[in-house]
Amino acid sequence: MTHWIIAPIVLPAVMAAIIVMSMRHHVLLQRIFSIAGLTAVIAIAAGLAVQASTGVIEVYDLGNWPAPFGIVLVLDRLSAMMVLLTAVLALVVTVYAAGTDWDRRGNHFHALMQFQVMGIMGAFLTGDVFNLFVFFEVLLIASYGLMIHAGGTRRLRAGLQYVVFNLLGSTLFLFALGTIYATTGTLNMADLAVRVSEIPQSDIALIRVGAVLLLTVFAIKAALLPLHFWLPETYAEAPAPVTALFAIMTKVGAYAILRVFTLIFGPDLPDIADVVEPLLLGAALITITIGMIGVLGSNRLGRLAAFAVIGSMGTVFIGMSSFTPETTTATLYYILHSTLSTALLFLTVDMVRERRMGSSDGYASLPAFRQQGLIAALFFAAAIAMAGMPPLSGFVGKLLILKSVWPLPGAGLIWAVILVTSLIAIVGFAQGGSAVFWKTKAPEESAEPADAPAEAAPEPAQGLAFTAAFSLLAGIILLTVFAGPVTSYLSATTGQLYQRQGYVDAVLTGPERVGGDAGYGAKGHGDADDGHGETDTHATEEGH
Amino acid sequence: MELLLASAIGVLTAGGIYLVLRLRSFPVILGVSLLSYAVNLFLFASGRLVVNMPPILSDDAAGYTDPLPQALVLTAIVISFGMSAVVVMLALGAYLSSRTDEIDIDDPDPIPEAEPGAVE
Amino acid sequence: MLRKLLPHPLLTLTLIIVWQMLVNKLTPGNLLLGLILGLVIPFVTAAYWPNRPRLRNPLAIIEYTAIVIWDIIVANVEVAYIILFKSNANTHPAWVTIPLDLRTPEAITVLAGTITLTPGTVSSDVSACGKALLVHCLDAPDPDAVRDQIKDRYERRLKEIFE
Amino acid sequence: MIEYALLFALACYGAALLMNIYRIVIAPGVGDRVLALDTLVINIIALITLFGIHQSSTMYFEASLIIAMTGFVSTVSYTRFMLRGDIIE
Amino acid sequence: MDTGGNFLPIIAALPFVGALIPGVMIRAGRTACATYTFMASALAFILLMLSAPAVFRGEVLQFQLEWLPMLGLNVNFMLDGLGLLFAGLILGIGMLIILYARFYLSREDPMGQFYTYLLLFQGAMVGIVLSDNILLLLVFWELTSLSSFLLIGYWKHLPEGRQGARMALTVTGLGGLAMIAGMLILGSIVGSYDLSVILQHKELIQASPYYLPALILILAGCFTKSAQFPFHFWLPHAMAAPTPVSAYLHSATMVKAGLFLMARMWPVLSGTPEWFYIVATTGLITMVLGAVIALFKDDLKALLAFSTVSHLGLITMLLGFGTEAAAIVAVFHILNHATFKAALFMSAGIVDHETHTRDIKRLGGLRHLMPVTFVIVTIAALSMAGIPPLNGFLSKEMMLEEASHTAWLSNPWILPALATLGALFSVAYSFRLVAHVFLGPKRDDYPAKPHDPAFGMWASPAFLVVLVVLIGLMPNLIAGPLVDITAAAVTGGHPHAHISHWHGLVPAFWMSVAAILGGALFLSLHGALERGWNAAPRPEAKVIFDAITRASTRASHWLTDTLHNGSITRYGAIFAAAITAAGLFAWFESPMSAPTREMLPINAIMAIGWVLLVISTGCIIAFHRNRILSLVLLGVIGLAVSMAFVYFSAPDLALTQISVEVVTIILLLLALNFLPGRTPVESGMPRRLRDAVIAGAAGLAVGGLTYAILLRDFAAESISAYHLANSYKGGGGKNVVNVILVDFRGFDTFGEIIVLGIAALVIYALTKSVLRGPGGRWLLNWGPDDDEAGDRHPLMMVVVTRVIMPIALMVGAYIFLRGHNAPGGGFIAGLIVAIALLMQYMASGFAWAEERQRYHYHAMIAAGVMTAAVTGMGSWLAGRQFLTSSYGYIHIPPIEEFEWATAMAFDTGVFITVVGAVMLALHSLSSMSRRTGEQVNIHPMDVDPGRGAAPADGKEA
Amino acid sequence: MFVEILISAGLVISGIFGIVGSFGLIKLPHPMMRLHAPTKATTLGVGGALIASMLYFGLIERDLSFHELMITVFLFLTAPITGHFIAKTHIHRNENKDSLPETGTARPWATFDHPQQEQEQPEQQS
Ligand code: NA
Ligand code: NA
Repeated sequence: MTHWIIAPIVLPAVMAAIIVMSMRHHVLLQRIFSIAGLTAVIAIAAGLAVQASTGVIEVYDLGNWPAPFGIVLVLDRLSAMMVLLTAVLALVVTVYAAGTDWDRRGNHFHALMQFQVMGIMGAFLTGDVFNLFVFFEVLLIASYGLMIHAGGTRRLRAGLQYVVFNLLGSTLFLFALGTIYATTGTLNMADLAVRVSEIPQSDIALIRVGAVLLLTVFAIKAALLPLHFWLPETYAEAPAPVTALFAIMTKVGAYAILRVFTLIFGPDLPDIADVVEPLLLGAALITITIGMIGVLGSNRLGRLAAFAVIGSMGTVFIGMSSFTPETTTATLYYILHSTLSTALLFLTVDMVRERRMGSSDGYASLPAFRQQGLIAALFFAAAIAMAGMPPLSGFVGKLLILKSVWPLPGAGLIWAVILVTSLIAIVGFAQGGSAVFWKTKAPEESAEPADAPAEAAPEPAQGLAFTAAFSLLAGIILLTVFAGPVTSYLSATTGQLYQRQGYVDAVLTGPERVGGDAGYGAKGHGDADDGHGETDTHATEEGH
Repeated sequence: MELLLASAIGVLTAGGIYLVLRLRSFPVILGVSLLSYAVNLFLFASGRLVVNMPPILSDDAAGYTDPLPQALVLTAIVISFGMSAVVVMLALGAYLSSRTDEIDIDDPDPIPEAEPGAVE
Repeated sequence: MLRKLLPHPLLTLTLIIVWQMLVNKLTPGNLLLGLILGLVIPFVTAAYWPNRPRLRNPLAIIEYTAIVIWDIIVANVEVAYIILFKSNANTHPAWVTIPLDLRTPEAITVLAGTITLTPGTVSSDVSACGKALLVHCLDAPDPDAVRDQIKDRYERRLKEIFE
Repeated sequence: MIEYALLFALACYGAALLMNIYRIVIAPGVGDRVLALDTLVINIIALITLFGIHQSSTMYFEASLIIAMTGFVSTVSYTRFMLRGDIIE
Repeated sequence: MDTGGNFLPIIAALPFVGALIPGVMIRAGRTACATYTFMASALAFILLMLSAPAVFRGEVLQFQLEWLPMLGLNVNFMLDGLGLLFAGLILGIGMLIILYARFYLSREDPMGQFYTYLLLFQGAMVGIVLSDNILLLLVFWELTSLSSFLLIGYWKHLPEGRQGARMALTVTGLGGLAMIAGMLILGSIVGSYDLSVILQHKELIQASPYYLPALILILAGCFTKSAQFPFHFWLPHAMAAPTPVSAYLHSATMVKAGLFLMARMWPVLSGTPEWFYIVATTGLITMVLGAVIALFKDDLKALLAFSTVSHLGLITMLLGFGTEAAAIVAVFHILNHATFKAALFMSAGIVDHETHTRDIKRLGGLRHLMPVTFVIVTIAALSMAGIPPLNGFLSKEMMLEEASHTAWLSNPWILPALATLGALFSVAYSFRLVAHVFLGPKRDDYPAKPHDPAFGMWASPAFLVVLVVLIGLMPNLIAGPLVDITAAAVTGGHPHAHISHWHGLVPAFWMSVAAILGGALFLSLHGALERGWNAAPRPEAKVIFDAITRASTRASHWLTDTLHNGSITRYGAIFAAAITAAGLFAWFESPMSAPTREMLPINAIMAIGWVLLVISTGCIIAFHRNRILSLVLLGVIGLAVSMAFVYFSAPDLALTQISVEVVTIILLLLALNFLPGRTPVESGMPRRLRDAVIAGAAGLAVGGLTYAILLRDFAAESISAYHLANSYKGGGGKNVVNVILVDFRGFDTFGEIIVLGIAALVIYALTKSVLRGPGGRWLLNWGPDDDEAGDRHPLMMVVVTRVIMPIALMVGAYIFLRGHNAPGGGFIAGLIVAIALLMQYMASGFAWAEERQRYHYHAMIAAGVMTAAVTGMGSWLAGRQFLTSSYGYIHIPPIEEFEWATAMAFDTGVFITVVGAVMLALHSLSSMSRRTGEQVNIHPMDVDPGRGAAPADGKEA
Repeated sequence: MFVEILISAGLVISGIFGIVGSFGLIKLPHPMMRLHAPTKATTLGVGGALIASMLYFGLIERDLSFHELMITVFLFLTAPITGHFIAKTHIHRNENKDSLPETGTARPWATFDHPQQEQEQPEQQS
């Protein structure tokens, strides 16, 4: 029996509690503790990924209640990968925040960060749709706090919009879950998969509404048009380390769509796929277009980066919309790439803001700043990654997606959209980069020392911040260099994803379930036969 | 009875959405609250409606209502309570900082003064 | 020491009774639990009730309670009559000032509460020094009578109980 | 007999609730609104109690108790708000 | 496979390694930096030369390494004649440029960056020509666009540099993207992305329906890179780069990449009419147009740039002919052009460097001042003009020969005539270059005093000019074998180049004569022609490009800002409309069957509840501007909802709803103390109507959905049957909802309390940061709108609270303890306790009460979460999963049986968290009030007759 | 039978006072007068219902509980406070020192008692 699956969720929660309880006045302690904890989480996540790579789907029955009656955590290749990605990103972001003193500019940064990690991990690991909602809320509310960390008028107003929009999203999530539960009578994803596939024709309309509502919920998180409106202001105004962490948040939406619409509402259910796939593809094409046009139409690096995120999510969903193994593999690769690149881009933007007085990331020409060359190089790398230029992973990812959609209907349109928007993005990045990094004023031109308060730009501790940024870059490079092994892992992941009977069996009947049936009998006054009997009854009911 | 509940949920939803679309933070918060009532009732209704069969085990009970949606709604109520508290405080914070409770932000991306004659 | 551990014995007693009323099942276990809670809660909240009011004559409480309950019933009938059958023009509302002899906040509160719960009167304010009570009467053609009745019927008895 | 008395009482409180909501919406002053709300809360307590008799169930006692408690707190909050602005200063 | 192929990745990698050198070496000094950078290129060149013999023997060296098998992207390199020629040019001229740049760049220029960019570019170019995989080629291809962007924009302080760089990137990026598509199509036709495989499938490719799209897309890449009409305009603007860059990019390398690729794909793509008409025509137009424009350019580098355009057109045209002979000529001219054009660019740089101007109108007579430069330029220019016996003559003559017998749309005259015209202008501008810069009288108004530069600077062009002469004199000896193997690689056959100075009185001879004489004539008429040229209206490419770029940027900005204008209310409207539409779309696509459930009869109580709810909702909408009234109405709705929960058998929900309700209202009231009391009228009737329509539609949809659900049963039995069956025997509780919360789905609750805890932390942090910011400063001067009533802490309230609060705490304990078996539980109990504390805080003030508070709220939240977590982890000790519950009974003889359950411990965590969270939120709000100067009382009540003479409003200082 | 009559009477009385209280809220002309209606009539109204409930469960269902008594006590404890605060609100908003009778003491009614503003005090946070 192994309890490691739950560690990525419980460990951050406990760490956050300890930070709040005993070290809320000591930032240095918080940093050490937070970084050490995340390192441990990475180690655990890596172990889980190795475990998952054997292809065995591991199931953890919380409270020792068998699925579908209790909540289960499910570790498969996909969730293991996302967990590891999250852990790595969180560590990098925390290091950056510590290196730039971002964590000192408000209260509870590290605790919120840990809670945020907990929420994201939970969302990736859970095998229960309502529990998914709960973890969405955990990650959202932590993100609200992080988004408005350090305050500031503009940030608070943007934060208010972010919260309001997501409250609407959470409401919608519950509507979707209500509809799905009302139709199927279950919340467990594997059980849902079984029940939805056997749904009588008379309930198809209801389950379709549930599926579409759920899709829109995840689409909000994933910033799919026309539900993306929360993103530009949020990303442009949030503290940079937070935005960098948010790189994984859009992916939570993508992950959820991938999970739910392969497992529960799989592509083999024409009644649902006929609605979902065109919606998704249409939205994705508009998303990438509007995102990349936004890259060109921005006047601030922060906003540019935000729209670049939207564009990259469009790319993700173009890949995802057709639900074939090839496209899904390509999409997964692109998700990995996009997470790291987005984070890098935002850290770079922050480095610029920090060095240009008054947090200005606008395109107006300002005096050159410290370490401009190095930061320009980082920005350049992030930009080519985001725009999908070689030699970084964005290019590889884009090629994978282009190639994988080639056999599908509408490939010509998809290709045209992806390529044309790439060009728009290239031009946009070139404009922004050249305006900020090249078009600098001579310092004496704008020297108005009276107006520039010394404390406005605290001297950042460079080492840690650059370490964080360069480790993201290193990640991108590794992802590119080892694209072969990575894609073969991802192919296997996709294989597992489309082999949904494997998931269903593992959760509902599988031998891998920790503790197994034997454990159940050991409950207080519980009784093995009864519990087992229930399961059996249930199974026979589904049989007819 | 079902019709009453369904129409009440519809009315709450409509009212909530209408208020969410107002221009000041306070009505928006009211709207969000109405929506959370609506959705809590909706989630509750997913277990169907039963009178006088509370999910408390007893020997002489004629039957029980579906307990699961109730548990879900409880969780949802608590979560939306936390969320409401945050949004209220955030609205207050934004108001105190910016001296306006307008919820829209004007001109999110101002054009910086351009270099004359350059496409930059 | 005992004062610290048992800051408000009467409160403890009340709480034990309240507990029994809540659990509605008189068992040794419940009694014990009630006792524990009845001791712990006043201890924990003692800081919020810094001084302990003296009760000179606890038994007088019973008489007082009986009078008040009777007055409440009468009050309700009277008020219902006024609402239902008396025209608004014939109703004579009035403000009445009640000079207070009571000095303990607890006693004043009980008096004010009684006034509100009884015929056609609402205690609306106290003077800033706490030595007068402002009462509003729904229908009081003779305000002085109201004042005298209150002082005689309630305040006198409370004075006996508390001071 | 109890059944009819119960129906009578239920009807009375139903009508009372409608009057309360009328007074809440159409009121000369804010104080009246709070007063009407307070009354509404108390009427609802009565209604729930009657409903408990109707269903022969004691399950609803806690609801009444807590409504009584919260109704008190909210009335005090509203009035404090009108008196002082800040309710927990 | 030849092991010699193992050098190939090293050759390709060396420049990239070299690109890192300046970063490390720059502090060692400029010369050292240049030297080491040079050595990287040199080493690559040497390795290339070591591989050359095998290529000359006719072998194709290969190296293969799988990179991304799923994509077909392999690190495959090959070296054949074509690759050798190009790699040689790239590395060879690259070394010369490194040398030249060392002297050209001034002290202010960051040399390290320059070399880094240059070598990146070099590596990309080498990669292109060595790639044996078209996807790998694409990688390098795009890298050249990126690195040239950096090189062209190197002088980043110059607007022309930045704009030129972006223009180059845009145009070549456009082509590159098209090429990605083309290459992917090509690969998908063949089933492999390896060039050596693709090159063997001519028939397959040309028969494919995707041939034409692939061809067009790939050519788009080639044409943009090689500045073919109509994409030629970026190249002159790239001249804003330092001259070494121009010399490198526009003679031997970047612009030749397009030609290289056309040559590379020639075996499989050429030979079709499509190929001929697209490629040859484009080349022809480009050749003539470039030459004409070049004649009228006064900027030395611009002249050279357009001449480059023209020559690239020439080569393109030759490749487009699709014949083996033409291909040989193309290859030969590539070599020749590289030599003389690089020399010319470097010389132009020398002139610029020495005279500080590149304007031909300001030059002339330099012959005497800069004799060395003069000689170099003259030889190179004559070669460019096609004057025998220089190498340019040889290939141009051959080109005219090929043109002379190629028909275009069956017309045998057009092509030769235009080719001659192009040659004519070529002669004219080449002569002009020499005549107007070096000949004529010496002037005394040069911006700087010119003289020949140091040897290091003219060594490179001189070396190239020597090559020009040598190839011209001994073409078959020096260039012949190279041309042969290159042409062999291009055509896939075994061609042999017959290069000679005299072909007899063939048409080409007469065309050449006409070109030279005509060119001389045109130069003599230059003044008149120029006036005509300047007077003629013609489209200015840069203006058009800028207009397009600016327009699209503006349009993008407009679109982006119009869509994302910061109006959350509009976003919300779109959100609601979109989701309603999506839901309806899903709904109406399929039929619903008849209801399966019997409906409950309508009950009068609930009908009244319904009326309360609907009226209140309607009134909230109608009167929402009156904020306090809205809150009251919100309270009514909350009560109505609670009534529904009571009625429909959900006592736990009712309790929770009621207690949450009051805390929410209190928070809102606390906030409303600072917020405006009324909402102003802002949205007009159309706007309100729009919102009403959206809201109404969504409301109808939700109502309909609810009704549809309520009319039918579950499709399969709900899992909650199991919960009912196992609640008591498995979870030890009779309140199934509570057992679900703390046991079956305890993990949800764990998340839920964390949400609550986070909410409080967020509120706290938010308050802190607001108080630190402008909000805090404003609060200092804040005063309430209405005057406040006296008596903050009324006596009656304080006294009653002293009794009620302990009772309420008792109720909280009761609700908590019974939760497992009856309605209640940790959450509701927590709220009740919080409300009890709140009563106390309202009675005597937050600060007064807080001073008497023994527990820190932060710690309470954390302790609650920890309690829940530790309870969950406790099951690990028993070898069970997180949150596995356990329960049992304790018998203490004299008393009775006590039930214990671990779920109780978990519920305690819930309880503590709830209390801590609510109190922390209230604490935060009250700290805002204290910021306004609110004072803290020392007495629990304001009015206290028992206090005697003490001032009634005693306040702490 | 007697029990039933008792319970029924309680219910009817409760209903009458409940509706009368709410009716008074509408009928009475002055805010202070309206205050009398519900705080009293409703107290007996709900009290009647609670007593009836207690009797019903105690005597008919044989499940005597003191819960109802608790609620009644609770309402009796809190009703005066509620009334007090609503009255103070009215006094604060609609009355002034002259429209009310004298306190007969040196100090005004507490609602009108505005202690002189003291100096600004720095933020106090824990
Ligand atoms: Na809960
Ligand atoms: Na204040």
